[in-house]
Amino acid sequence: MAKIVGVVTTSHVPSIGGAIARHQEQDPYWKPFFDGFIPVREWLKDVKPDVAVVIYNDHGLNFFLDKMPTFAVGAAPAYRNADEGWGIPTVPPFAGDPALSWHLIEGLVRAEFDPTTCQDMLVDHAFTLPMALLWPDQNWPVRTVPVCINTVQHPLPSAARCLKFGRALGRAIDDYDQDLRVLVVGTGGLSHQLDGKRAGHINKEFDQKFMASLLADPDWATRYSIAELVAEVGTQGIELLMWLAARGTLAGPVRALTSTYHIPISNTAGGIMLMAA
Amino acid sequence: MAKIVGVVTTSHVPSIGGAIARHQEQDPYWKPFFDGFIPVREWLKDVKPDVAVVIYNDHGLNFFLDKMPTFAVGAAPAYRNADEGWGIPTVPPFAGDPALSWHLIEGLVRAEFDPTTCQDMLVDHAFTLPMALLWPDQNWPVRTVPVCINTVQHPLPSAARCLKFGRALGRAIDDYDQDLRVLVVGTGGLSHQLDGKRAGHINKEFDQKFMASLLADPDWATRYSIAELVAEVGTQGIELLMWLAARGTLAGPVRALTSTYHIPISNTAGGIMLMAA
Amino acid sequence: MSIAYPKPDIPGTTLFDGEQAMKGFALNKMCFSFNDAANRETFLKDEDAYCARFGLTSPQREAIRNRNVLELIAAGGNVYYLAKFAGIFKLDVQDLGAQQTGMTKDEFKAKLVAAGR
Amino acid sequence: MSIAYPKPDIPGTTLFDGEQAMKGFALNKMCFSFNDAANRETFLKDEDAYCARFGLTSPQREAIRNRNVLELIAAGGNVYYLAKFAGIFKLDVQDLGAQQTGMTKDEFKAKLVAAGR
Ligand SMILES: [Fe+3]
Ligand SMILES: [Fe+3]
Repeated sequence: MAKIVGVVTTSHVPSIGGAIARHQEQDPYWKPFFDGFIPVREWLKDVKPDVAVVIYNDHGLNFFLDKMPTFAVGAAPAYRNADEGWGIPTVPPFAGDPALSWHLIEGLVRAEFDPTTCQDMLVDHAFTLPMALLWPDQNWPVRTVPVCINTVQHPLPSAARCLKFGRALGRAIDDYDQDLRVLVVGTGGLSHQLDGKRAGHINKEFDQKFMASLLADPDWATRYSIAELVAEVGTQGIELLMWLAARGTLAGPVRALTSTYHIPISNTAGGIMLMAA
Repeated sequence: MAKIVGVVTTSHVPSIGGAIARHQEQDPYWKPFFDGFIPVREWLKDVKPDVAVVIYNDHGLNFFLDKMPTFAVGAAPAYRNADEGWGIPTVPPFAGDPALSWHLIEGLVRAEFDPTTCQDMLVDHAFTLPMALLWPDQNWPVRTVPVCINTVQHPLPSAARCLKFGRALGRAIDDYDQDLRVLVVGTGGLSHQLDGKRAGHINKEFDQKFMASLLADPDWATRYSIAELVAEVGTQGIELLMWLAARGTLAGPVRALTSTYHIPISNTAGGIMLMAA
Repeated sequence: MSIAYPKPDIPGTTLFDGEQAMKGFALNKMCFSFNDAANRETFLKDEDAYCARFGLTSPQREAIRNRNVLELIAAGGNVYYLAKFAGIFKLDVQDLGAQQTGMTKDEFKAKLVAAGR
Repeated sequence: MSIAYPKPDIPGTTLFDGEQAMKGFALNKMCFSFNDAANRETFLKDEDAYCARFGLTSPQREAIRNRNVLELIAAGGNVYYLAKFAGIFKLDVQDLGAQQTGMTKDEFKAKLVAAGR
């Protein structure tokens, strides 16, 4: 039976890609964030996952407003990265695991979720950069299943819905009849806002409460509506929904194996957590 | 406040388009089916709906396997028909009602459905032919909101989920703060199967039970799984999910203002119902 | 591959599920392209080149060559897309039904009429 | 237009909801096209022709001409797509933040650093 070995959650801003390309990992500006991955990489060498299920939000590479899914699940044999408009270097393609994808889709539909299934799919920086942070040689040792949550077009699914989605996804992983070690990754946030007169908004206090809540009380964030969350953490800070869904895949209590929080990376409060049962 | 004036459910096979193009409405083969629309058209002249919310399944015109939604809702200012591969004559474009679309999407997301939103969308014969049957001059007197349910890629949403979806859609229509008369249309089925050694499968007894259940006990069909429904009504007969969702938009008891059932039209058991509260 | 949920067994019927989808992607993508009349013409002009462009597997290529619906389904074809392939040859759903059930078209039509009695 | 559900009011913040989407479609479609480097070049060669091809409204055209983010948002632009427009001019999200808040880039960066204390 498949087993979730742990959940990694992280920020994913495009400029991480630039910093990697320019080898700035040890620059004082970037070091606090990149160093947060050192213990995660050590742990990965130990647990050796077979597959990564990566929950992220597409930023207008694979999806446009003509077909904008609330939840989407990849079911392709491979996933390519591509130019998003800024010329960040692309990364090598990722192997898929279509059999696992279909199993997860089946489980989600049975649990009354309504995913869009994607048998051909490009993955953007929100998928590729966290992978590059976990495996800097970009020689991916895992197969992958991309899972997208809409943060582009309101209405977004509520925090409560995203947590339930994560829980259903976790149950479907647990149900899979193959001997697989599964890493769940959730990418986005933490607080930031790129657009409007409030651009640059950051909310350290809320971010830290949110990070703590993932361990102590994952339902905590569900008391906030989407609008209330945006008010707290910014229009893009809402990407913390990915963290919530990823956390939801682990049933029962979890502990943090490592946790980093650093302001700023680019316009963003950068967070990293590694959780396991 | 918006009000659902009634629900029309009908079969939608492509050859209806051919029969219309060749003016075969009065041919003995087609007459029993086309005549079923005479009372529906009389009723429409009376109730004069402003908008049609059309629940149908796309047959590979607007959606491909790269992005296959479970539920999709149009939110475009207009919808065009296009060649589906067989050269059925296309029909004039349809006006959308994006404000209503967004209201419905908002209501569905709040009710924990996960629709894909479509701000640019082609509509296929399953949308256009029922409209042409309701308004043969094709001078559409209504604005439209297309709503798609996946019947292409299994897993499909269960009958129970589709009925709940219809109910949530109905509540969202009822909640709309504009004085609108809304017609709900559900298109697909009834029993038929195009593919496999069982091609030509029809199940008159089940169809008739299903039609009766929409009036007396709309939850009846939800006791069947998708596989059980396919076993009963065929791989394409499963399109009866559209009837179930459409029926669900009317809360409380309904009566049939007219009902037609005729075998065969093309490979299909042709059904028409007009229901109102 | 392995899907933990039980697969239904309906005689003479193949559900287009994940397993079929994995097999059939190239074929279905080609058939989807036939929505466009220009693509239908290109296919007719040079069938081999068109199939090669979509990377059909050899059972898919063979089934397309044979215009054989049961083989196309076995190779992962989805009937919603296959119908567009059939449209190229002006085959309607009763032609397809007759071919799959080994009947003449008239027999197949008579069977449908009989189902209404 | 009318959406019955209450619209939140968050200072300095525009949620990209249905109302914004209705306003912004042409603009966002154009910005989405900038994923492709060839399109970015075509835009730079003849900005007027490119905007005309996408049918921008006149406030959208004006906002593009002014490279003004707040105007682009007011005209229905979604920041996820606008970021691709900004990319053409090698503007990063801190340039955009500075422009929208009326700060210098250094002031904007300092504000972000201060938020960490
Ligand atoms: Fe992001
Ligand atoms: Fe159909």
